[in-house]
Amino acid sequence: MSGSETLLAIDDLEVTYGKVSALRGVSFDVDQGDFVAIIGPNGAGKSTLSDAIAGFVDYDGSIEYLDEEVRDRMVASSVDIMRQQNRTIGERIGTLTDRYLTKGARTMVRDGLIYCTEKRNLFGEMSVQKNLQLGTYQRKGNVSQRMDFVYDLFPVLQERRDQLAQTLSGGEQQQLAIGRALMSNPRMLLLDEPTLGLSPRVREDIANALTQIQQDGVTVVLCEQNVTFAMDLADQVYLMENGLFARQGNPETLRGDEYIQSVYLGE
Amino acid sequence: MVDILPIVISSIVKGSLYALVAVGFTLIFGVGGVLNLAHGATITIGAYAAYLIGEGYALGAPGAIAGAIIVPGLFGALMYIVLIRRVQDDPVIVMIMTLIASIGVESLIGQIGPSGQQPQILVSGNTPEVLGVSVQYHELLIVFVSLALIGALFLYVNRTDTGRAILATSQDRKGAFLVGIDSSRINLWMWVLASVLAGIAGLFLIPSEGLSADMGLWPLIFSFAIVILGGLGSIRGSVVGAYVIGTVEVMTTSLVDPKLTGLTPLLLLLVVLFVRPSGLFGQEVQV
Amino acid sequence: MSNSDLSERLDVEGGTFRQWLNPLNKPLRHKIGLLVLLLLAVLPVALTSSEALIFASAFFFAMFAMSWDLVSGYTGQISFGHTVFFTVGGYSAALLNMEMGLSPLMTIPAGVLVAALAGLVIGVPTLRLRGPYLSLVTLIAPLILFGVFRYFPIFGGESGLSGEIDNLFGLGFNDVIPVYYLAFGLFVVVLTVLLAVTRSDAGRIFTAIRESEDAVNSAGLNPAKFKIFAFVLSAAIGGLAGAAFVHTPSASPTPNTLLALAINIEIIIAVFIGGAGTIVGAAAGGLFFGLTRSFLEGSELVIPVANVAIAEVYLILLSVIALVIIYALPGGLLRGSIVGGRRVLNRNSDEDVATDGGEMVNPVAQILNNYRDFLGGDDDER
Amino acid sequence: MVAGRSHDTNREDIDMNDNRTIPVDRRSFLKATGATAAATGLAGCRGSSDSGGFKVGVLAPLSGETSDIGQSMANGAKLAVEEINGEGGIDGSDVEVSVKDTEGDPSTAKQKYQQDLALDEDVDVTTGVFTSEVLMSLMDAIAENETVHLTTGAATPEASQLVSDSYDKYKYHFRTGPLNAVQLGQNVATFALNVFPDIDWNRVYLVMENFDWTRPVQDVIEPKLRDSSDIEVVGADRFSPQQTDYGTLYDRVENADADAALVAMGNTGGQAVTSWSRGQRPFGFGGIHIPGQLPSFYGDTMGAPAYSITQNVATPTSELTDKTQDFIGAYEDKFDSLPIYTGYITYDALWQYATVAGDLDGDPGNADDVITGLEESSYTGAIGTIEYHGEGQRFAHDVIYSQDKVNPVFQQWQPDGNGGGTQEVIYPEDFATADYMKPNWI
Repeated sequence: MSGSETLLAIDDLEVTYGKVSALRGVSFDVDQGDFVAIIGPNGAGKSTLSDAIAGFVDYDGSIEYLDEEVRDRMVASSVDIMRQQNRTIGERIGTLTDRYLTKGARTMVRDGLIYCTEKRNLFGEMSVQKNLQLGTYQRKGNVSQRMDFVYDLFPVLQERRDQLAQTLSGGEQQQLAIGRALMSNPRMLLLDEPTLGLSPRVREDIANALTQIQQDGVTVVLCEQNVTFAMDLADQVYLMENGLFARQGNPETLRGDEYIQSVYLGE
Repeated sequence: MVDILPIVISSIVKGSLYALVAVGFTLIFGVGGVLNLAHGATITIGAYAAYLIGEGYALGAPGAIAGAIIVPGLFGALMYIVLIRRVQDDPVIVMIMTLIASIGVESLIGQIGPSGQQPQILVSGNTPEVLGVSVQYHELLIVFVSLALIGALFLYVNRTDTGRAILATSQDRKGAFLVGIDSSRINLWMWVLASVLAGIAGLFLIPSEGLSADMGLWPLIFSFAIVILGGLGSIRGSVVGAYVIGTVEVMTTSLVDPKLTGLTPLLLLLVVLFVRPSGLFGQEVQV
Repeated sequence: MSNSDLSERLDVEGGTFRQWLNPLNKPLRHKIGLLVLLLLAVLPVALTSSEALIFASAFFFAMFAMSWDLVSGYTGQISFGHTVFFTVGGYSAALLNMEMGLSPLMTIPAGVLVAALAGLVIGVPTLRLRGPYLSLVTLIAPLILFGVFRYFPIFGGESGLSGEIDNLFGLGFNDVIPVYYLAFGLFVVVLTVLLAVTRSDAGRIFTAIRESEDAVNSAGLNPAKFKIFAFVLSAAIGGLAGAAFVHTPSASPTPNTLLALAINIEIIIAVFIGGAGTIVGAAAGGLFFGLTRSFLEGSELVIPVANVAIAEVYLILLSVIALVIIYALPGGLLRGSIVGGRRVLNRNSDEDVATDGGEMVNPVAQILNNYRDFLGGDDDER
Repeated sequence: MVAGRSHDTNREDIDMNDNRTIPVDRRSFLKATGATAAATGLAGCRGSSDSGGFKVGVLAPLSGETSDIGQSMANGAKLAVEEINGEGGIDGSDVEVSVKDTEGDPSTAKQKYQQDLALDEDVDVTTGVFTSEVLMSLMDAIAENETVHLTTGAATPEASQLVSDSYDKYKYHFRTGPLNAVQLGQNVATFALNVFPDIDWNRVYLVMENFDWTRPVQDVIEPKLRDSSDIEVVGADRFSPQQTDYGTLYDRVENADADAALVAMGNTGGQAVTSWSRGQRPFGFGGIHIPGQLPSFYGDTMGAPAYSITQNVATPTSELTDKTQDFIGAYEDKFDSLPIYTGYITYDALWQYATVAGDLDGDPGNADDVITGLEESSYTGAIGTIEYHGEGQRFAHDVIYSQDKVNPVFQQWQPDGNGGGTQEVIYPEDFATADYMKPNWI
């Protein structure tokens, strides 16, 4: 890690859902221009980590993006909404708070932290083009130029520009999700499982796109089950197991790690 | 023997009026995922505001129109900010809250407001006869304004940034967060917009129904039938549903028995609910 | 409750049957509960005739509230149309009495039966629906019933049934004391039955359904069955209250007394004031609401600035109270006072601190635990 | 009325035949609940305020849509009581009046009657009551309270039916007005047969609000008109008082090619007549239309009832008896408004009661004596000469309808050319002030 600016600083991060601890004390930093990958098996806590960084989950410890605590501009706590269903009416009212109403979503996007969720959260009943347009909702700029950039990156989106998002294939949807994120002109792109269920062909397209994005100066944090895919792209890799980092280092070092070789690289 | 033309005209007038109410009702559901049971009370508020400002302060039609827009709009904003925002993620609590609020508002108006007044607040008189039928100018106005407002709404939602943000929020709230749309702002705006539409409906109800605290109740109930029929959250479905329900209602009362008023739309609603809960026009939010 | 159940409870209590029977051994809030019931039992001494009638009506209102709480407070299926069951019970009883001359002792059970049937008819298809759809159906059920009333002259339309209805045991409004005890007796019976059910295994399953239907499913139980049971039982009890109510001197089988949406809202407000999902809270909230309403309605006070008589805006006042309580004291007054009372007590003694101190995880489970043996308490005080 | 009193001595027997078996059950019930002591304790609290004066209870809707009608009842009662006290009260003691708001709701009315008037205030006579439903909910309570009640605003013949069928139980009920619904129907039918052919109302469509009181009206009118060779009944609808779309209702009338809608409407009438005149429907509108009876209605609705016809007890310019104009004048002086029909009737009812109670040989506090007195009384008040049908007659204790006793008028609202309107009597001819005017759009 060079001496460049620290974009994201995470310190002793803990997240619990009821009695279950999803993250149990995670610390790491991401500097401007880094490509960081968080790898690990399903259920290790990667999605929770990305949700926490994006402000969707309440947490203990500290997450600072651009020196500002994420907690102070939470977007929403979807976990709490889920939990509501288990409660009596009285409790339900008591625990719902203003938290869901903060201006978090606006400021987060304005500051360039753009999140691509595992579920993609596209606007299914809108055309590809409109989905992309909405990407510029907070961060305007030269829309057509950005659109051309995205279409260059993912030519298939241009072919399908007038199709409804929900009619796209899984791979196309993933490209659209990344494309929409890029429309927001991200400073840091946070991706959760972008290759899940995709064909090798599409994976390759996405890999190329991510490489180019990083070259353009965008910081990338990638949470990924596909270890090979992540290691090929990242400068710095963290292996997460049971809510903790089990290994960390650059890809070369980790490829040599016996544990990673036997469990994740199948060698 | 039965003259079909008056029935058709009545159906269109009813449908136009219901559409104003139902579209607002469905907007709030589509975007916020909650049913606003105080929507009927908003209609009443619009009517009383129009009457009190228009007639009471002798500001005439402009005053009445301003009253029917501003006061319900403020009420909608207040409802959302004070009462709903904190509980908006729990649809059942929202139903309870809005129901309590509507009862409170209606009983307050019933106590302190006038009742029974039925002035021709905007226009009066009838058109000349065409094909042996003459229509009240007031009814023409309802149809015209309703179509214009709903048309404008379609354009607004499809052509503007905020409109697209509304659609985005209704289709995927988390997705909207991801592109930086502040859903509570959008929700607030929806409550205001829907309340204004309801207020205008209230204004139109004055000459035909007269002022009463519960004048918004039946339009609200018809809205249930309309939005279930059209698919909760679908604006287009609500508009079509409004004309369908308006026609069904008019047909029942004019051709079968006036005593059945209100019953057929409800029965229709039950059937749709049990057979195809997502409504006749698909399920999730769309224009 | 069977004997084995009882002895199990006794074991849990860790004492003998005699000790268990002794009200002095009960936790403080049970003692307070018993004391309140005892007070209500001797209260007529201090009441004027019209006040006694007001209390009688309040008892019936509390019964409505408790029946709503069983379904909506416990299983979480919010019903906006519970008035249907009071109406079906009340109208059935009244019509059987007026048209066929059956005595109230026959018509009341018949009303209960018809109401239970209505619960089945509405409950079975409705429980398939979820979220707003379910609530919408319960919201329009009374409207449809009202439409039916308007269409068929036998139901008397908007203004309900009028004419001669026999009073239960022939008690007219001059017999205020017996009427009071009649209502009080029914109130205690309904309270006892509902407490017994909700504190039984079935009650725990109701709660479990609210928490996770899948969990109940995976335990090999059919949640639908329990939901329907709760719905039908609640309908039957609502029907009982409605049927008995029309046979008392101060009620009439009219939509305004039984069916109006406002009544259901009043019930919701009352239960929220008392505390939802506890039955006892519904009973207390119902009594409080019924009495306050009568008090405010009879009050000559005028709100100064608006120059509106309090009597005319009671519903607004009570809905504001309810909204404030919902936000400020979400568990309702009952739970609030128990928690508050415990806090005060804990300051003075070490008892219970270990179990209660700072434990905010699940107050309901806590209350449930605390009330689990209330059934015995009720047997006791009768 | 000796019969009444002798029945009274047999009360116990009658109660036993009645299907209420009070004595046995009450005792066992009290025993079962262990409340005997409490009951005795309470006895001291009952039988409240008999301070010597007379107390009149008035039950009237003072809030809601029909509050005008209720207010006029209350005013009529207050005016009567003031005058009665001015002339020395009843038997030398002053009369007090206590007005209770029924909110137009049967169960509220019942509660107010039982809790407030009967139990708390122990009134000597009650009056008022608007709508048949409210009255019917009170009949049992009136019987149980054994206190004279003079109805002044409900028309259902079911009430007098009860008095006829179980005289000893329900004899406390009198109806000073309006006519009961059957008589109302006869009255309208007479009007129709005499007047409709002259004003070209040959095809009529019956439009009745779906409340109890309009059933007998319709049942009387419909056959009579169908029997007539001059008038054809081309349709009949009962509409729901709530949420009716009058537009489609009138489409039905229009489709039947009717000359007129013959209506019976209570509180729904306001919207109905507005819809008719604003829609400029090509047919006449008349019958029993309660809002149209209100002198202020034309002004309040900016002329909505223009050209509509309604039966009425009296109009502001009527001179039915010597007292009519005196009453209207005194009322206007005191309340700054004109009386509505319920005001006339309530005023007359209380004056008749005071006259009877004051002239009584027996105890004016004794209900049986007062009942006998009322049955024998013939009192000429503001609305005519009030006499009651006696025991054993079909309409026991209802006011007698006849040309020389109580005979309503039919009025038409006619524009006065200055934006206002007047209530002109068009029938019966003795009292007529104008001829029928056709709506100017027909």
